[in-house]
Amino acid sequence: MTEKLLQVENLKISFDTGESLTEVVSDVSFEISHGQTLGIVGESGSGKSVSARSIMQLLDKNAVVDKRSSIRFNGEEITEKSEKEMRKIRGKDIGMIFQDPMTSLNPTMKIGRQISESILIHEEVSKKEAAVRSKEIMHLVGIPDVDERYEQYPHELSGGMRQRIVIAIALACSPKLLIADEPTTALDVTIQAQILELLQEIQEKTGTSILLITHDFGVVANMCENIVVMNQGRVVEAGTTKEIFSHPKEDYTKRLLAAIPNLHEEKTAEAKAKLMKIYSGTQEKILEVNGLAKHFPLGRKATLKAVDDISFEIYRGETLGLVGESGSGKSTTGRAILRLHEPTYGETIFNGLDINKFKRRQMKNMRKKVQFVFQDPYSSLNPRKKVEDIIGEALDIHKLAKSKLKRKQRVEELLDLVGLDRSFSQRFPHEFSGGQRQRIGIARALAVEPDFIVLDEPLSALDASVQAQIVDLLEDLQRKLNLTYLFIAHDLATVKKISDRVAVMYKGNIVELSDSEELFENPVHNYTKKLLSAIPVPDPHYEATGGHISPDEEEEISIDGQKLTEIRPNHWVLQ
Amino acid sequence: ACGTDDSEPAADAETTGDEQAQDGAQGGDLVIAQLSDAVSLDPHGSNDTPSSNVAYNIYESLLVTDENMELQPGLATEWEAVDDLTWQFTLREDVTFHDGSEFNADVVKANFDRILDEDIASPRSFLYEMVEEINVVDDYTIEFVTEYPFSPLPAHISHNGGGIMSAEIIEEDYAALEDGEEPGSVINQNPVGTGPFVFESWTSGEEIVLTKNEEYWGGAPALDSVTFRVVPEGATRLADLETGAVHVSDPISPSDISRVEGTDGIRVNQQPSVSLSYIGFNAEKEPFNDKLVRQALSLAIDKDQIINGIYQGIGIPAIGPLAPDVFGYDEDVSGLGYDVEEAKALLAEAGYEDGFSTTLWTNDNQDRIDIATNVQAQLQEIGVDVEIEIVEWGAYLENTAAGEHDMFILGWTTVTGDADYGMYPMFHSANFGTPGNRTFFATDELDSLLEEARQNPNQDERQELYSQAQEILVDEAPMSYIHHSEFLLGVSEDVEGLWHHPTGIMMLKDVSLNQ
Amino acid sequence: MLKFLGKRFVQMIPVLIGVTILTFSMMLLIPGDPAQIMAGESASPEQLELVRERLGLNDPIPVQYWDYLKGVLTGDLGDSIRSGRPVAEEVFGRLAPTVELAFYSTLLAVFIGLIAGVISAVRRYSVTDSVIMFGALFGLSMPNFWLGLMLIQWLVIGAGWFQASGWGTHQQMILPVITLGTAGSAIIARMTRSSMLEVIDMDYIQTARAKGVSERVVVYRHALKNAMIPVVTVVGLQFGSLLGGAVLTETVFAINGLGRLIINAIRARDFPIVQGGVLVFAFLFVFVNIIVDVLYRFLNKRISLN
Amino acid sequence: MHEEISMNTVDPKQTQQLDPNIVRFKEFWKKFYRNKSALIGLTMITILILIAIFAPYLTPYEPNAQNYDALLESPSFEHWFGTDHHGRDIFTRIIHGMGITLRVGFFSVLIGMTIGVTLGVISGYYGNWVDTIIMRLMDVLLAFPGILLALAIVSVLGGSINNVIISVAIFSIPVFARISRGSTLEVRELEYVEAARALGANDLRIIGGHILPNIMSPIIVQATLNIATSVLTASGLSFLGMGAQPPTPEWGAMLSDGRNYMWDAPHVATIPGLAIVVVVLAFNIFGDGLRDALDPKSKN
Ligand SMILES: Nc1ncnc2c1ncn2[C@@H]1O[C@H](COP(=O)(O)OP(=O)(O)OP(=O)(O)O)[C@@H](O)[C@H]1O
Ligand SMILES: Nc1ncnc2c1ncn2[C@@H]1O[C@H](COP(=O)(O)OP(=O)(O)OP(=O)(O)O)[C@@H](O)[C@H]1O
Ligand SMILES: [Mg+2]
Ligand SMILES: [Mg+2]
Ligand code: NI
Repeated sequence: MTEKLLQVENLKISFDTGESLTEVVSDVSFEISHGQTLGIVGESGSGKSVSARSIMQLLDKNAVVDKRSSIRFNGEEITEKSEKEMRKIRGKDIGMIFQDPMTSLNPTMKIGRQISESILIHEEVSKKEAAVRSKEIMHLVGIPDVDERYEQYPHELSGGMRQRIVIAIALACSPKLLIADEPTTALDVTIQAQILELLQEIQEKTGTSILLITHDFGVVANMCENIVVMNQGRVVEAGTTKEIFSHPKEDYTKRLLAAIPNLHEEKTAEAKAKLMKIYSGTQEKILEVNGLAKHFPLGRKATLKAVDDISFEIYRGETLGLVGESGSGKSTTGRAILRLHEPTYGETIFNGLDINKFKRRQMKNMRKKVQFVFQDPYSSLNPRKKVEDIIGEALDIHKLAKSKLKRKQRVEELLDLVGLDRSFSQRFPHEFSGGQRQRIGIARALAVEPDFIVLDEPLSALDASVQAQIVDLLEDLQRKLNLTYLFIAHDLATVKKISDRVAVMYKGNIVELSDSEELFENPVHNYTKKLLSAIPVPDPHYEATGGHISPDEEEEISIDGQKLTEIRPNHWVLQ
Repeated sequence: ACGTDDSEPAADAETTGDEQAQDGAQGGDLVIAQLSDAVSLDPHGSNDTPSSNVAYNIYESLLVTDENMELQPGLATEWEAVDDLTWQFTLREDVTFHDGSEFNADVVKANFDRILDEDIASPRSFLYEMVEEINVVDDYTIEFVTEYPFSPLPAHISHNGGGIMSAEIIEEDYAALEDGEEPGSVINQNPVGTGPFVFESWTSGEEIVLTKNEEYWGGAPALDSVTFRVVPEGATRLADLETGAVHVSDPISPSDISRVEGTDGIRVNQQPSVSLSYIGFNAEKEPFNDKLVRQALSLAIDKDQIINGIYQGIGIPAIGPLAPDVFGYDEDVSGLGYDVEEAKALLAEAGYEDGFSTTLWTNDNQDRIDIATNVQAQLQEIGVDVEIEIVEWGAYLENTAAGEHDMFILGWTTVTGDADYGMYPMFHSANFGTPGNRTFFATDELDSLLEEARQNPNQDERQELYSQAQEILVDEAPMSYIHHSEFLLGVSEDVEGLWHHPTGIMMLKDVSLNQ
Repeated sequence: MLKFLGKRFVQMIPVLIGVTILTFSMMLLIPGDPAQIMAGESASPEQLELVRERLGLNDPIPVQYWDYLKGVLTGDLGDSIRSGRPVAEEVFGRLAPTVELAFYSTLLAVFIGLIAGVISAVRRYSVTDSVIMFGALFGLSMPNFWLGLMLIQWLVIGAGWFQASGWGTHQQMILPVITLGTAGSAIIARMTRSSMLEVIDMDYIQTARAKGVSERVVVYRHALKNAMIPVVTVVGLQFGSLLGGAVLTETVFAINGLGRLIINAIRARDFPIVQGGVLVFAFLFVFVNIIVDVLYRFLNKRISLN
Repeated sequence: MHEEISMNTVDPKQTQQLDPNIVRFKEFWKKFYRNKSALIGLTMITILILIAIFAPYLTPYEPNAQNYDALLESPSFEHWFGTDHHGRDIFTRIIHGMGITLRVGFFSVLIGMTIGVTLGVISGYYGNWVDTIIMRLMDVLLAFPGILLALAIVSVLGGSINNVIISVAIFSIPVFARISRGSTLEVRELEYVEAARALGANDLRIIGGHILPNIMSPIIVQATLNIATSVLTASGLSFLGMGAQPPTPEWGAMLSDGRNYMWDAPHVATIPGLAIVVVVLAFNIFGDGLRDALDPKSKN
């Protein structure tokens, strides 16, 4: 018996793109022992997900795995296994969390069923038992109101909840190896902490090994003993986490580590000046949200107040960060502002006019000025359009390209801006990595040169260096064109860095709103405090202290009947 | 001349009935697969063959025609012309209806009054439109007075449209009419006649069941019951016959003859009809207003080819409008024949050396479409370019009656077996359009011949008049007479005593089933 | 849901009125007169006039329509011109065989079509796929009468297993159901195949596979439901069109169904029967379509009912 | 030559100077060309069309030449497909009937599809009262017996082939409408449609650019299958005086002719039926290929 649970050697994978084979994974080798956690970090598009999928033998049809590649699991060669044999391993021995939570869930199957199915296949339990266990797992991954959620369909959940469902599915049968492909990107830090803790607990209990693909160095530092760094389809560096964090050898690794945003960075003078202008009231308001609410019917009679009567304003040229618990209504707020979801009630005053009263024509003009970057990049891209047309469409709609050639040039320019290869313009959405898709979404939003962009988790699938690049881009554009952003994110360090002011959402309400420095230094609301305390530190030497709140002891933070009040100048808290 | 001794056939019928009863070939349910369902079992309210086929067994007329279309006594034992305008019928005395009520002269009068009642608007009324008065002389003698001398009246009386029903249902039916029902609705539900079979049930569109009339004056039939089942598809009817699911398949198509003959246990029953199929020319339109053209076209059509090619040899080539069995038919009249050269010559004479283009209408009947296809090819040979147009039946009747056609294919059945019915509607100028003359051909000479013939009480003189009329019709060629069809039944070998009347009605009274 | 159903049933009223108006105007437009068709090749004009008068065909058109509508509203569909029998009796008398035939054939079509389509999709480009596809096209291109008569030849005359005509017993029902079901299953199979191909590459199918779900479950539970919308549509249409009359099959197997009744009535210009029949069709159709719409919602909860 | 085109497009410099529409078409063609089944289907269709065009030169007999000495003969060396009930050579008639059959099948489906899909997508996309009105109209049309409509068209417009095509097209409108509506209902809820709306795309663009391409596959299936149904329906209409009148060798009508000889000479009905199968097969293979070529995920 070999000691290692998984041994990947000389993995080489290419895609048949029609004309030629494009090699995306070259000679990748790594291994994981029992009970160990291996982190894979690396550039977006460097082949992490493809490598992970190949372990499950679930690659796209046009993928070609080189004959000499070897993947040994538990001493057995996986590449030689038949589909039927693989089926016994999948789910039971190897669980997989796919990167894209929305498209990974069956849209026509109830959440609960999707989880319990896994249990029913691999274990001999009754349906009832399976349901009970599924609900337990859902509770463990931090899904609230388990009984109701159990009966819901994927589209009724927030991005973070979907991700937790995907995690729950993978964990359902306590696999020997868990492949987690960016499992926490859509989660706020408290829940992320909770999930990570859960993983560790499971690992301790059952000796599960974890292959963790992530961009979040905080997570890596907390979770992994060893890491593999990938760039352009190759492993550029591998070793223990501590070693690589402290003594990175390769250039790429160094760059990556350097790009990690620092929570304690001071604001620049320029940013401070902007804040002053806002606070002094000299900056004009671009958007004013008054008592906006969005309720969803939830089963019989009951309604879900996804956004419950919120008010705030955004000033021209500023970035308002919107953070909060997963499922607290951030995306819904964004959608309601743009009338992608018709708000239940409330006003959205944009440039002095209430959008909710707009007619068709006015709406169209407004759409040129306001853009949205969707949280779930994959499903927001038409699968039958090439990237060129996806981005180009924005230009067509608002007649921004004079000629076909101009259009093409502009599209390529935009691809350059977001760090994608120009040749990608001829590809279809499914041929991209998660991070690449996300950047396509950003490029599309930027195409029309809007005044105001709602960015819903625009960076979650990007590695630190690309993230930094995009953040720079956004700030640059803001400076030049006086753009305004509503920036929804879970990565608080980035939020802090990019935002002028930050709003914290909790259960459909804004519980705290202030400038970022103030908010991060002096949080007042209980939820804000809880959130900030959960931020993972990207340093393996900083031992996790166990100060995290485990799901069971989580106490409800009540916000009933409270009002947003200014407790300090320009610092509003729900009380 | 037509009267025969009344007692004889009745006695015959009774004895045969008795004999059969002793033979043991008694009972059984005769199942007949028919192309379509009866429309109405009110004998005054329909004129389609499936209805007649059923109604004929429930109701009886005063007179009947035999297989040679000769008049025979029915519910009347004797008939004679009292004078030019008056016909007297002596009725059978021992007859009761299925409901037990008695048959007598009053009932007969009630029946004919009903046919002629405008409120009923009976489609049979044209048969008796010349009748002015009906007088009950005594219980069993009745008198018909006609408007003008009309010799074929007995033939018309023999038509099953003159089937006699119980006076009680007539009354009930009138009562229902008062209540806003359609005429015939009561009779349809519960037909009551004097015939050998009693109505049992009718599932519309599916089947009609008759049971035997034990009390039948002519002796109870051998069969227990008869079921008329609707099986519209020819191939299926045949399959049913082959598998024994039915005893009679009505009709079968000529192309199936060999198959039937080649199968054990079933046979073909072939019966020449009194019908005519023809291709009419619209004599009011160019170029068909020219006799030469009509003759040329007639000459150019080879009827044998049609009969042999399309009907597999079944049917009699027609010379004139009348079938051989019809009274008035003259076998000495010679037809135009088939002669392409002659036809070309005539066309040239008429000024159409190069032929012309025209259209040929047919309704959506496969046989007629096939005839049209054949004729089209034949006329091509004399340079006449024919375009076939299929016209759906309803539109066909309306548009041909309106004279919108050039050439058309249609048929005619001389249901009374008398030449008057076979010619007057079709060739008299009074009958242009809907009444039957769709060629719009008429000459004064022909008009007067036909009028005289229907009024002359002397049968020999009538025959002579009709011979003349036929000569004219052949020569004038208002239509190309194609053929007199033959009825084809597929019949199980188990069936005995079945015969087919030239008008298309199956005679079931004497049928027995060996099983 | 109840509100939706209520609304749809209310909407049925204009549909039914629309159908009657359309039928009525078409009947007026086409040549042919019931009185004349009844009379056949010969009928005196006086005679025809009498009949027309009796049937009210001489009234002004709006009056005729209004009379008809009044009758329908009071539950009286009128009487057949040809037979004088009440339309309701004629039409409802044929409903059972038609509905049964449509139902069983659809059932068969769905059963065979789904299985064949799924197999075809899963074994895409294989010999099985080609065979199924060819069979489907064959079943579809050969008209019902051909198949029906062939079945009669083989299984009734040849094998003696079934009966050629009628409706009611198993021996009578199986062949027509097969005959009609074949064309339906062809369409359903093709539609299922193509929809499955759309779905089978989706990420969530991979997720299901990653759970170790057997391929059968992947296909039937995960993929099929997501591929069902076009299939359900086609099934609905199929069922509807069968309800609307499988005239050829009814003719071949001598089934006393609505389709034949209506065709005969149209040919005889028996307006009341046509109207009555079309009304019943419309009702059944709308009904089937409501079911289809509810099924949409059942299959995909994102589709809202209205 | 096609090879050349496909090589060219690989060169990025070249493509830059080309009209993107051309490039797009070329790529589609390239994919299409690589797609075996599409190519087979297209070849079959082309051959069928060529046969239709050159029919007079391909056949040993005249299509309408009757021969009453050779009725209902089974297929033989002399008459490859046998003869019919007028002694006409069925092979010749099949070849000559190709043109009209293809025309009726193709155009009636094309028209019915265009109108039906337009209505269906509009109905599904807008929902509410638009949906109600359109779909209830479709209900009316579906429930309404086609033969009545056909009769009306003959009596008003006459019975030309074009009118047959129109009638058959009208019958198939509700079918396409319902199918496209069903799929539209599904697709319109997807996020990329929302994304297009967020970009400010108008309804036309969303329908044309996002919904239609994603519901194409059931429509293609229905369309290619409908060709068979259309040909059979059209033949039913010829008996009402519409369209091809005898002796035109229209396949559907030939097939119906054969109905009377099912026991005697089954080939009379079977052969036109098989001919229809071939045409439908060609279009279906082509349709499958088209579907694959339009599907960005299929690469073979
Ligand atoms: N089906 C496909 N066809 C062609 N190329 C593909 C396909 N799937 C992925 N690729 C390419 O393969 C490369 C590796 O993709 P992969 O998804 O493994 O990246 P990744 O490392 O997971 O990136 P990310 O962090 O952005 O998710 C990318 O450049 C991507 O464009
Ligand atoms: N279409 C919908 N139908 C029903 N409920 C919905 C729908 N969309 C969102 N919700 C519910 O609204 C709530 C808020 O969702 P939202 O997507 O706004 O959360 P979020 O703050 O963006 O969370 P995350 O960070 O996880 O993306 C959740 O409880 C979710 O289940
Ligand atoms: Mg990835
Ligand atoms: Mg969200
Ligand atoms: Ni007679």
